[in-house]
Amino acid sequence: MEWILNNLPRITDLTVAHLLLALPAVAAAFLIAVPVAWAANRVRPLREVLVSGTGLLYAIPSLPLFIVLPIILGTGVRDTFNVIVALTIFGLALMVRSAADALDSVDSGVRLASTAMGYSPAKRFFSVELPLAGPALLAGLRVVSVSTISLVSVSAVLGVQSLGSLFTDGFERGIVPSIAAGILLTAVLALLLDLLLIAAGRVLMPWSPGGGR
Amino acid sequence: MRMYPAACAGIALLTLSACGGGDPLETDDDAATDDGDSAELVIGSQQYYSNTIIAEIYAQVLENEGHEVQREFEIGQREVYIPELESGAIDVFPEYTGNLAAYLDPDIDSGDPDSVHADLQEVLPEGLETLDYADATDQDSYVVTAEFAEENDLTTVADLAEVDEDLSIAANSEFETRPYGIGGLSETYGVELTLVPVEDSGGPLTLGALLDGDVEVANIYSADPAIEDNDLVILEDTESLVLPQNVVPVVSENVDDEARAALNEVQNVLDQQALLDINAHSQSTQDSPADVAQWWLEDQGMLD
Amino acid sequence: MNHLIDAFDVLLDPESWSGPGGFGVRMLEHLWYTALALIISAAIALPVGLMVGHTGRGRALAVISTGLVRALPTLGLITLAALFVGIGLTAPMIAFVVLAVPSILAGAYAGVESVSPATTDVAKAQGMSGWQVLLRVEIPLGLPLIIGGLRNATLQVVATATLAAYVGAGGLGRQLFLGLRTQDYPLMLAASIAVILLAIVLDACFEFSQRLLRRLLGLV
Amino acid sequence: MAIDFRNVTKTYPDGTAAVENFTLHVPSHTCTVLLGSSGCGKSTLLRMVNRMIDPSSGAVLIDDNDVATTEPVALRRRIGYVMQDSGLLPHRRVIDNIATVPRLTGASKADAHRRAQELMEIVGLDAALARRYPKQLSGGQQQRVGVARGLAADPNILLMDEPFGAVDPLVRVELQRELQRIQTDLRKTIIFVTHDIDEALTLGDQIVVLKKGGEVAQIGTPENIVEAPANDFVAQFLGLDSARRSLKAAPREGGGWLVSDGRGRPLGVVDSAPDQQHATD
Repeated sequence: MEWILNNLPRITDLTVAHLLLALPAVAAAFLIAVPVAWAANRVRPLREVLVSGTGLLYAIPSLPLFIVLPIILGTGVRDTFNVIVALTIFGLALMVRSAADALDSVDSGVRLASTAMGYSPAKRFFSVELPLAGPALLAGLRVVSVSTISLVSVSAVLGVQSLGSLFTDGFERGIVPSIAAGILLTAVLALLLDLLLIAAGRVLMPWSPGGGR
Repeated sequence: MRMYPAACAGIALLTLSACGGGDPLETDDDAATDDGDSAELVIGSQQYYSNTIIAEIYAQVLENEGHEVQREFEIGQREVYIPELESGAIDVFPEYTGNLAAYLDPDIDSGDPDSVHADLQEVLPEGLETLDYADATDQDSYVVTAEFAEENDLTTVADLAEVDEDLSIAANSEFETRPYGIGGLSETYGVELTLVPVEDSGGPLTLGALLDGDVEVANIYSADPAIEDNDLVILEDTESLVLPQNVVPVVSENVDDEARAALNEVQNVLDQQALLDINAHSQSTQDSPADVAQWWLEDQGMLD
Repeated sequence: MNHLIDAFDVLLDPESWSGPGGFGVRMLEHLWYTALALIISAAIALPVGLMVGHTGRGRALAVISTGLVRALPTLGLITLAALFVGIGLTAPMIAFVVLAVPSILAGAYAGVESVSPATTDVAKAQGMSGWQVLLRVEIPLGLPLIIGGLRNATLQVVATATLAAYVGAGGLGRQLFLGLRTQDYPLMLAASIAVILLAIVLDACFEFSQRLLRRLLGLV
Repeated sequence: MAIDFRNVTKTYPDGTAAVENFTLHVPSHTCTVLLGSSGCGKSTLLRMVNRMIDPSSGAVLIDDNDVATTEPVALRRRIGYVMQDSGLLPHRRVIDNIATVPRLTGASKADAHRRAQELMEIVGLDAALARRYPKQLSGGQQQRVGVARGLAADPNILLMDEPFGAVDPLVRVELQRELQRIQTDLRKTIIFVTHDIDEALTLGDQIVVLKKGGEVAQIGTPENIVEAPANDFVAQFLGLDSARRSLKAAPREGGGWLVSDGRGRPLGVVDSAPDQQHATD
């Protein structure tokens, strides 16, 4: 506890840095996954390929991806952009499947009714299917946000600052409170973001009991 | 069969999503750090607490001399920061003579500190220079417990060859292929060791493995206070298998003579005991690098 | 991209597969760690998950705790555990079990819950005891989802088992860290690809067994 | 607005024919019921009118204009559609559900809501329900919202696909009565799909009895069909063969007649002589 209090400014900085890596990745994963899932559902033969293919991205060990990605891209390793891309890829691995399932789960009766009322396909997607898939999408997004927050720390091995730096530094110098604080704060961040998402679901989707599952 | 297209899609997606829009951020980064004309000096450090403390010492000394300093600490790999040094994005970086030389030229010969420092000058990229090297080294060393040394009458690495049991060594995984590693030991000393890789760079786990008897030998850096604290014995490297790793600042052309003089002043007092003290202080107080650096500089009377 | 080609060269070279430190041995170690982690996790998570699904008691707690556990960074767990237990398999195994338990637990209770109440009511009406309902109705019918949980856990552990080498154990992580520390990127990529291939094969096995099960249970 | 089916055929890619060579005239301002068991292609026929399904051959005409020449989205906005399970948008409040089509066609929110409130009154919904979400309504209320929504754009044509199929019998009768009342006032051209004989007899001005594959078994008024079923299929479908609809009347003590069906099950009482009544239920 004393160690934490003594290092509070650094921990605060690391927390902010952590969020700056995680949040864009979560957002990007979501924004990419929805159209990919849409396409997967539209073109059925593509679905299995897209959904399983992106799902397997999760099998890529996180550490090598963080290192290999910039080599493949030819950008600087320490560029936070690489980390965000890597995290986005892991986010996609989870999000594409849940987004595809979410969009697929929209009641066919409602879909039929909205077509019959004269919704154009695009309008139907944005004003009917997307909001109705909302609760299931939110459930997927919550998993992505939790796992991303926890994955960010691996990038500390490359020297990208995040709460993970508390692990690498604590590991080298044998400071248990540093590692413990890192674990605890990561969990707290994940929990807070999750609560935020639940609250957002309640506000944005008042029709769904509990806003999400 | 079904999984093949899936896997291909995965890889394609990986490359696809990775390619989009990488450049804007990068140019941003360059713009932020490339302001050459200001007097501000950018100081970097490796992701290693001891290195970061030295960088912090440099920073505080330069600040004390009235320079503007920007800290870019805990950068992971040489691949990352050497190009940044070359491009002028970083101006000062605490390095170690042997490893830097070996990075720049993998075929570099081992030898005494002077010759390695001289060799280093040959391979340094244009625009980069080193200042004086310190007496302090932080180099790979073969360490055993006092009991084990006594039991087997060990003082040098070569003595390991006489030990009549299977020996293993805890070290980072690169020990497998590095010249001073498994192969080099076998070739130079006729010592056969099995590697138990522990990725904490001679940190608490490596030490623990040695003390617990999981391994007989450990690769612990010579500036690690744990060696003294645990009464460990460093086996003498009589054939200079290990490259000397004297602490040396790499500087860019942006660093003026006045600043160089200030840094050299630090280099001249940074001997082995000083580095050990610094590392020990850091581990016992668990203070931040800035606090440790300040403590040491004040102790040396180098801040006014 | 050259690194990628070099990586495949490494993988296709029979020599890199042979020997005590070759890919062959490392892959077996990797599989063994994965299997061990799964067995331990399943022993913990399956009974708990099935009971939560069957009784409905402790569901909120199970949901929240699995979420929380998911948020725990594996690297942090391994380093923390290693500081206490030293090098070897114990520390990574603790982390892998923590990693695998939530997925298996979630699969187990979701599987049991997925059985329609009408079906379990009928079973009860026929005079089945609580245990019989669980063993003869809920588990068989929930099996695809229960196995789905094991499948997710397997994928996660296979990918993460590379970190075992961080603290002195074996597995494909050995090649990975060697590549990382010596800047031998083709080797590192080759190790990553080997892990991915392993994951694909395991995943395909699960896919196959899930399909087989659905067919046997008449769910298709 | 009259609707004409001209030799329409719908064959699916796998070769199954949902409808074959079907021809029908649906007169303006009347209710035509497509009656048949599941798989007879009645929903397929209904959906050809608003181009949810395009026929493989043949044409559907509205007032002599081939619907194939009209852009589907615009066409659908002019045609009311009510379906089983109401198909209400669960994320929109009742008032917004009803206002959907006016909003789609560019009405201001205020106008659309005003119109929706009128419609709630027309279909007998309490104005207090306007701010609820569909899930907070009973099945019957949801169907009323469905009907109101179908009427919102003031379409001349209303397509109803088993709209009351999922509500309990009491509510169903009530809804049928409500629809009859609305039709008396509004006089839409309605095509109504059902598999329920009683519903067909209650609502249809014209009934089309369909066999599998959209083959027409008989077209006629309810009276035609009950009095003179064209074939065994129709008779069987109506239940005439099982004596359910062959009624007998016996004089009652104290005047009037007791009516019972062919098996002697009492059905009800009439005050005047049966020969003065139509043989409807």
